[in-house]
Amino acid sequence: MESYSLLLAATLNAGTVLALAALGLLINEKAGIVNLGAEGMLLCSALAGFVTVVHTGNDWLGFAAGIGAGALLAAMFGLLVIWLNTNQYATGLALSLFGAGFSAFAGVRYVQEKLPERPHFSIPVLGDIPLVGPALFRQHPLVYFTIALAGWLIWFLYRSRTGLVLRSVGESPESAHALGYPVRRIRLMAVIAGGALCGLAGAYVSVIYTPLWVEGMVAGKGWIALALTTFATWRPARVLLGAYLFGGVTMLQFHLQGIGVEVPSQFLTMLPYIATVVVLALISRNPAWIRANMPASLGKPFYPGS
Amino acid sequence: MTAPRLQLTGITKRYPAVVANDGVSLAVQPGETHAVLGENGAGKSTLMKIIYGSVKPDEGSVLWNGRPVAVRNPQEARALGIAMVFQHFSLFDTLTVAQNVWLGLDKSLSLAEVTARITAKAAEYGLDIDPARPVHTLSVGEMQRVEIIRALLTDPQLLILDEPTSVLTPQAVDKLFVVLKMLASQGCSILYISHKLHEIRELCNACTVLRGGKVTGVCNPQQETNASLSRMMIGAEPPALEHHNVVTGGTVLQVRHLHLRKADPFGVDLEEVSLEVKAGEVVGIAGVSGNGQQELLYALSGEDTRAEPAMVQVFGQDVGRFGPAHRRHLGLHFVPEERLGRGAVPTLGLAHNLMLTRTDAVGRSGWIDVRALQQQAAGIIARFNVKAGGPNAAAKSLSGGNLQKFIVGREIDANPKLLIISQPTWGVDVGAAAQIRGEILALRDAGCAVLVVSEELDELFEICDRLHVIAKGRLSPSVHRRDATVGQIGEWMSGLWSSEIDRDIHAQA
Amino acid sequence: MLKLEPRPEPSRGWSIGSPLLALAITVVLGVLLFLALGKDPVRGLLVFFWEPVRTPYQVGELMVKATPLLVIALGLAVCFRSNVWNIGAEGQFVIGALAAGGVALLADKDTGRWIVLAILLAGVAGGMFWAAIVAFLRDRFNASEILVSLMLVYVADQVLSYMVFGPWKDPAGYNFPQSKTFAAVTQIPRLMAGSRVSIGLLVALAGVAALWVFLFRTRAGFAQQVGGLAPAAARYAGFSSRRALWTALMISGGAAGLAGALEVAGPIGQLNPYVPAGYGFAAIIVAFVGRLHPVGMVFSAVLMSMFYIGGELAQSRLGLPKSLTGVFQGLLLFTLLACDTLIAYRVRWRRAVPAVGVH
Amino acid sequence: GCGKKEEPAPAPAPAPVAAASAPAAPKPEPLKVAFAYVGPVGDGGWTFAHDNGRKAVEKEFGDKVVTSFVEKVPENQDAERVLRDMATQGNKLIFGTTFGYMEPMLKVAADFKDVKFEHATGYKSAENLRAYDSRTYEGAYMAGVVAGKMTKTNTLGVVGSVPIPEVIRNINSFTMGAQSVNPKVKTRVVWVGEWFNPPKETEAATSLINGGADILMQNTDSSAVLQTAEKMGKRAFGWDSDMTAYGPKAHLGSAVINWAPYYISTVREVLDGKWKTSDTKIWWGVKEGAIDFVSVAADVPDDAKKKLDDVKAGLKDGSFSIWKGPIADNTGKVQVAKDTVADDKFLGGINFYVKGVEGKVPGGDKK
Ligand SMILES: Nc1ncnc2c1ncn2[C@@H]1O[C@H](COP(=O)(O)OP(=O)(O)OP(=O)(O)O)[C@@H](O)[C@H]1O
Ligand SMILES: Nc1ncnc2c1ncn2[C@@H]1O[C@H](COP(=O)(O)OP(=O)(O)OP(=O)(O)O)[C@@H](O)[C@H]1O
Ligand SMILES: [Mg+2]
Ligand SMILES: [Mg+2]
Repeated sequence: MESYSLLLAATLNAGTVLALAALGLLINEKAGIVNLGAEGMLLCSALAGFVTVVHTGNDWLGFAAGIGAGALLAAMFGLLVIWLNTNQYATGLALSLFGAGFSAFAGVRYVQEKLPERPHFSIPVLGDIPLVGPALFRQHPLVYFTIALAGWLIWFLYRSRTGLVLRSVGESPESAHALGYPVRRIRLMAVIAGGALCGLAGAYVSVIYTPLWVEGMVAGKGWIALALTTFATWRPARVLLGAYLFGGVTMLQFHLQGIGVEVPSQFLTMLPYIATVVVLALISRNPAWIRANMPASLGKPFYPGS
Repeated sequence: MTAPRLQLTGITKRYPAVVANDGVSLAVQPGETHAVLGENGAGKSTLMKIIYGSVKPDEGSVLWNGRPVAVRNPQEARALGIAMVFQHFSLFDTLTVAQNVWLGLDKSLSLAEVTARITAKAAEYGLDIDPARPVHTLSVGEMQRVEIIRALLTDPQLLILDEPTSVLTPQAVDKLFVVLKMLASQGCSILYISHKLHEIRELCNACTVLRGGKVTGVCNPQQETNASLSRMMIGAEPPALEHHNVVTGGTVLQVRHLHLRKADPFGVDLEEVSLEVKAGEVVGIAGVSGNGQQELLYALSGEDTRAEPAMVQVFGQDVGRFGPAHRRHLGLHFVPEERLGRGAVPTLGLAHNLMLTRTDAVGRSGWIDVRALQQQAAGIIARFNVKAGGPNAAAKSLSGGNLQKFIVGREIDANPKLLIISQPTWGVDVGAAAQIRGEILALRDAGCAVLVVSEELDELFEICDRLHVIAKGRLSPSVHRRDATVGQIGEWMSGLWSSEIDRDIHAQA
Repeated sequence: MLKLEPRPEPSRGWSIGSPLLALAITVVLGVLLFLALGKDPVRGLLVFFWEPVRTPYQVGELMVKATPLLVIALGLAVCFRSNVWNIGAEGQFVIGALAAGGVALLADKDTGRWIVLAILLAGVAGGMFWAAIVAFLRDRFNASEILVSLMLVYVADQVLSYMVFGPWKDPAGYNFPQSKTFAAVTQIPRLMAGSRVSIGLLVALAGVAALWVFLFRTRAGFAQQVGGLAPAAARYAGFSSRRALWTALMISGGAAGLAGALEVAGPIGQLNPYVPAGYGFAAIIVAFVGRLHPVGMVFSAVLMSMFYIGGELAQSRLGLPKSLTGVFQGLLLFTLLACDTLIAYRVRWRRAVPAVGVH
Repeated sequence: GCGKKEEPAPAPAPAPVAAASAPAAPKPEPLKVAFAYVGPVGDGGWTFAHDNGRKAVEKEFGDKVVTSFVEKVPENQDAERVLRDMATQGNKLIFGTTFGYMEPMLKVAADFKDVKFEHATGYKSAENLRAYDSRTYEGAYMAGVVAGKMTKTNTLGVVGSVPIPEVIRNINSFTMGAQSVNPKVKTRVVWVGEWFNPPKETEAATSLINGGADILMQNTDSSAVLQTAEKMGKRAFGWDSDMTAYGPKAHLGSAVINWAPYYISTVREVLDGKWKTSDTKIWWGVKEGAIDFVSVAADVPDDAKKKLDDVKAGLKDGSFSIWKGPIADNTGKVQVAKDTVADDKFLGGINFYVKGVEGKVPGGDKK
């Protein structure tokens, strides 16, 4: 019982990185832009966050640095894709490659650095409830922030006018342009917002989740986050759910090993990826559902007047 | 007299390839319904976009109610009191009517308020619409209503309408005119673009004619004839078509009880569609777009092969499951309404675009003879008088009319036994339209069976021997052209053909 | 303000000039980077661009590294030209290598040279099989090939790991995760003594020619690409999009699998968990930098391989970290993508229209 | 940040492969020593430890040697090229620091007879190639002693990398160390399947702690496991290098590898012309100063510290052997008979868990 409560706690923690990044990517995908550079942004911002905390000792500055790094890279990507009309997929891949190389290159000096000790977080009273307390109320504030963010995004995308404008740009940039919305500027903002959240996720990895810097430390989470948006048919609540599910499956493989389930570890390691493929296939099977939720101009370039 | 509501002076807009507007001046008075007339590419839409702020002019000045303004974007235009309904709707399919309207208004209102206003405005002008419906469930006429309500909710002093009637039934056109006349009587100025001369003569009390980006005339259309307007527009009257009576031959295309569920969630189901086209006749299908034309054409061309084999027959052969290439082998050639992207690959040269439907330059082993391909393209360009940079010019570099001529030419040049052609002259100017219609008739005279799907009744009456109407996925019985009237066909376009009429027609046919 | 003006027709000059300009910009950035790191830029450039081609042996090594990149990129070009976004060539490479390795393990001293052919075919089949999963899920369930092919990379790595830790582990290998070393007869024939260049290079060059013919001189190749350029036009013409999907994935999967076979039965000579070396991902860049043109990809494969080898050399000669390779590759791709804009657009500086107030 | 003092002298004339008789370096020239690493020097683990050994060589011999390295050399076709380039560049002593370089090193060694090759963790040799390794299991055993004393739940957790004999040997030794002071101890193993993946190591560690383990050990290369223990209020060890600083409260001690003694001795052999090959791998441990257990936490009871000292002393003078029978695996089968000391060959092929380790070795039931 206790161990399942802890499994839940670990799941929330593991899912947070994915959720933050995927919610960010969701924002720019809602505006019609696919950014395959997520992995590169996560890596660079993980480094930026780590380096900042090393020098300042302040986690929050580290998060800010991560956000800044993510936003900067996203802006670079956005300028190429939105203003120079380059292929989104290729540019994103280039960003992933560059981010991995650059963070490794620039981070060499920080590999042996250590972060100062940080306090444990616990919500007073609630954190002491048996079973539930440790699972739900002793997490890092960003874990709760992520949940709040998803809630806010639901309101923003489906209730607010600004959110409607954002969606309209991903739906039909031509129409939005004809109505006078600055399509490219909106898309750029969305891309930068997405990059900022990826940046926060990256900083969370290197500052809180595994407080250290080593190259390639994000280990594919950016790619998973990309898969999550499709997986969730571009719905914030489902993104959150998917992230926790994925975090859960990841934890589960160790849990299963721990309780002695005799399956070769390779198969357990494959599990999350196979699960993603299966769910992806099941979800995509219904074109009406996809069509109703997927931004219609996702991945398509838009240049006013051409 | 007060200052004109809108006064344009010396507006010039240059694009890399053309000067779209060349020193255009135009004045619109309060309460005036002002027509802008011109061939394809004359610069009408560009001029409207300049007024609405979505295109910036290179030169020229704009006076609004006597004061100079620079409209930098549509928001500013709306703030001034200018509203526009675009040639191509600027609607968002997955959003609701209210959300679409909301996006076209400027801030400060909540969605609930917008919804209330839509209902009120709709009642005021007799436009019936449900604000909660997603746009993709609407018919084209309803979509236009959304556009118009969106424009009206900004309380415009000037309403710009770019070819609003090309997608409407005659009855819906009448309704629209009622609304527009009401607006004009309240003092709103209207700028109205259309290729349909009789509409302009009925509705408008001023007219500016453009040719090649320049103003070639200003007049009061109510005092002109179609012929005189046409002369101002293209410098001549369109040639009259010669219509021979030809003896029809055997059945070429037979469609029997075609039943097809929609493949696209936003599409239309086809129900019980039956029709027949004989050699040497032109059969037309009228109807407002979005009533199943797309689906029917997909099923006929072979792009959709879900129909039962016997539902579609060509020369008595069951082809329901055959793909487009297979059907072309039997002599069925098809011209789709979308030229760029379907009828032609935008980025490829004209010669390569031939290979979409022609295999003359392809050897037995699948090897392409590039020289032969170029020659073939050059031949079609010459024969059909296509204005293009040569056989290797990219399809997207051609104007719509010229590309249409090339595509029609490509299919006619294949000597089809059955030609199915959709919207043969959509957005094509008067001269080119006449040429294309002439080619269709010549083909018919040579014994080809032709099926034309068009939304323009005038055109169908001009070239068809028999007519059907399609509405809500069902096809009316056929009626001989000489027995059909615009009123009756218009009524049928809303799906109202009673069983009584059915029998009548059958007796006649 | 920077303004892009679409050209009426793509510029031919820039389609050749753009990669050169991109390379030039990358080199300039590289020089700045060397200066910033306090290294002699001339020496840095020599290490990257001259050292790898100084001796015949080194040219050979360049080719050894370029061959799998080129083979995979050729297949990917077909995919990308057909608008099929297979970014999981790495997984297809691994499974191809695994299948080829499985056949190679069957060989013993008495086996004939024909086994080489069997190995290559097995590699092709393996890669095709892995790509077929992607094609099937896309075809049948409409699942995004980007994500599926990517996820299958991770799965392929685990399958390989399972095989070399389990069933195919070398019984005499002290339990290390590796298969037996393949019998000598399975070695892909080398072109000359003293160099590791094998017939794989010839296969790749033949692939270049075949791809050129297929893309630009056959109707099948034309039909294949129309789907990528204008899906509705392909449907109208009667070119099956399903066939294009399957063809694209079979060709690219087969090519990646072939590359895998050439690697395991060539320079590696056994199966181990280190077969996946990132070729599948690098080949995506090769394909784009070569702008999906068969001949262009020959150059970009060599360039990419130069970056790899140059990165190693920069480390042993100049003491620079190896991650420099990734930085350069990323920069090159970025600048190339940006420069490619010049092909379709003219860049104009336009003064912003002075804001006239509206009252 | 590669710690290199200066660039190596320009290479001598390029030697074609066949020309194994590359011009011999004139006497006064420094000995060129090259290292091929599998990971980045900054992995903080395996490669980092080797690079420390390289730096120690530079410090020891000053201008008598010139060292260089290439990091992140994949264990595939690239390895052969890098090694060959090193030989062509005039390096006379080349270290390959991962198992996967075995075959490429054999190939290159055959072409460069005047170059000495040193291969870490392998089992093949040639006239100019020998294998070396360190007895990491001795460190694991000592960690086990501390863990056995300190555990409250009697459940230990190990985050395993990849299930090769070396790692399984370490897990077993860790368990045997713990059982030597606390027979009730059980060990739980979770495999991450990689040497280096901090987030995954974190997740694995979390899962072990959730499953009841209160003391963790790892055979992966990052400090993630220690940090996770620190965060969750449990205890853990450092591995490969002293990791006290990564988790001051959780840290119980670090099992460290020190490659410097072996590297210095090897370079000296080559400089003195005394290097010779060996049929079996040269396997150094506590005795030679290659393995140690350092920075023992203050709260470790004195009897445990005493026991640690005994073990260390016993290993040093050879009076104590960890792998001395009777040793049974966890199915009860006797693997090392009573009073027998397992030889290095046996140790090199261990593929079973000893009694007290839960579960089965992945892929271990296959032959
Ligand atoms: N190169 C061009 N060729 C043709 N038309 C162009 C070109 N550049 C701009 N235009 C037209 O000029 C108008 C204004 O362009 P501009 O880029 O300033 O638009 P914008 O509204 O600022 O764009 P956005 O909404 O993306 O911010 C657009 O409607 C566009 O159609
Ligand atoms: N964004 C653009 N870039 C380049 N050329 C353009 C652009 N927009 C319009 N043009 C060109 O300007 C000319 C005028 O186009 P416009 O759309 O104003 O014509 P129109 O009179 O509205 O024609 P139609 O009757 O077909 O709607 C055409 O030659 C057109 O090709
Ligand atoms: Mg703008
Ligand atoms: Mg127009």
